[in-house]
Amino acid sequence: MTAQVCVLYFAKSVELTGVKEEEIVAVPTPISSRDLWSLLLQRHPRLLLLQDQVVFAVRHQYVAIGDQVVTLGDGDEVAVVPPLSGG
Amino acid sequence: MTAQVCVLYFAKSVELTGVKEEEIVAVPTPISSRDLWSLLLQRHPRLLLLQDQVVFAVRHQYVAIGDQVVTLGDGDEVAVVPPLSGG
Amino acid sequence: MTESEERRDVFKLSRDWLSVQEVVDTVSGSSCGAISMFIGTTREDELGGRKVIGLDYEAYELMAQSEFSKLCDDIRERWPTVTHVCVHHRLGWVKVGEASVAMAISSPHRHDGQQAIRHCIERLKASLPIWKKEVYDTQEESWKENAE
Amino acid sequence: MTESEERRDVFKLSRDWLSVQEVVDTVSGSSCGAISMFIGTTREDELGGRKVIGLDYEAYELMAQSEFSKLCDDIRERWPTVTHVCVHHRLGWVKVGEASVAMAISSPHRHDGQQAIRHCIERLKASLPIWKKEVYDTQEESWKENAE
Repeated sequence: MTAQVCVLYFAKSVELTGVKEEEIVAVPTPISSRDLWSLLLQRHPRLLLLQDQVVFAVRHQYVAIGDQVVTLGDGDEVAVVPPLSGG
Repeated sequence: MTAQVCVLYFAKSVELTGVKEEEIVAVPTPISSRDLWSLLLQRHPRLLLLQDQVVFAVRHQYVAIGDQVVTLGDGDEVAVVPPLSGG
Repeated sequence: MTESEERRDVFKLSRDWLSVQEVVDTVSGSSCGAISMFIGTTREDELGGRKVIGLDYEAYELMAQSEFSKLCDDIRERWPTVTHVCVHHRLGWVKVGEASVAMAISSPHRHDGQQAIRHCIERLKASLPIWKKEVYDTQEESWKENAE
Repeated sequence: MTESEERRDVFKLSRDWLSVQEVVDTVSGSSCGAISMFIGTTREDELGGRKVIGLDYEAYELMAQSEFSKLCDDIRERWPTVTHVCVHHRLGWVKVGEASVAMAISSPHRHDGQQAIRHCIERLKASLPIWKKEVYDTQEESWKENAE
């Protein structure tokens, strides 16, 4: 199975990818968050600079990058979340 | 020695004495704060209702009613301080 | 001017509505990253069928000012990084729902200010010569007493 | 309406100057005797000869709102007496000296609110998807990271 997801970038990850958001048409699902990160790295190799610092937010829920498996549906939002600095 | 002092009343003690301030012309000095309280009680017996609840402020410094001896000078301010309730 | 000369301790007794913005502005400064505040208001309260409609405050004004200075000295001794301290306190009639005290403390980082503001309100209640009586809808009145 | 139905959790992301008075008014109510507040401002800072002139904020807005709701649930679970919670946070350009966040919590008595406001700012920094970069007088910029 694959899903068409909307990937959102924030903060430093916007500068590294040059985009704020993009549609990715055929993301395999279910997929581990680590494999999803590898998939984004293939598209935007400079994201490697954020390796070990980012987490995802999948449908507004934080997901650490690792073994955790996520199931994606068409239209789902996946955000790349660099270290937070609100307040 | 005696001193002429200005006694200030606040809160409940105003209601009990009926005055906000009064000059007392010949207060013995030095005097224990307990004796000073007795002196005020003679003038205003209803102050007895505040017995064990009040302290004095002599020249803006709190003084508990008890053995402590205070030295008064002409024009000194002595305040009767019922339980505080600021804030 | 050195940092310590710039520090402000501002106390105001006011018969008017308290401006929270004015209290905040008083402690603001470009070296302060954090402002901690406390505002005390009169709650709507019922005591044995009587409803509180407001509070009537009085103060020994000159002494309140000097006790406030001691309070600030004490705060600065415990939390030396505290930058500015401002307390506005109402006098006279304060309707239910209105603020009777507004205080703010600024500091470079938030932890000191947050601890200091708690100490500030405790000490204010324990040491400033200020009194309030509750006034009820029955026209009865009762002088209050802060807990130790 | 029961007490719990009346409770307000208000979150606002704003490109304008934050009104402290508006934040206070949002949490005011006749059952609240105490309002605890925290305001975070940008300090004037120098880092290796560069001077910070301001901050540029961005947020994942919809998610920030839902994380704020979780934060409020957590606060109410720990301090059930908390009445209202209001947080206003800036987006976009914030000059040095201006508030980037203003928050207030009301409660019948002060202790719960004072603890809750400390928790609120800690949790906000740890969990709300908001980012800032510092902008220097050299036109350099640097994304910040909150301490754990």
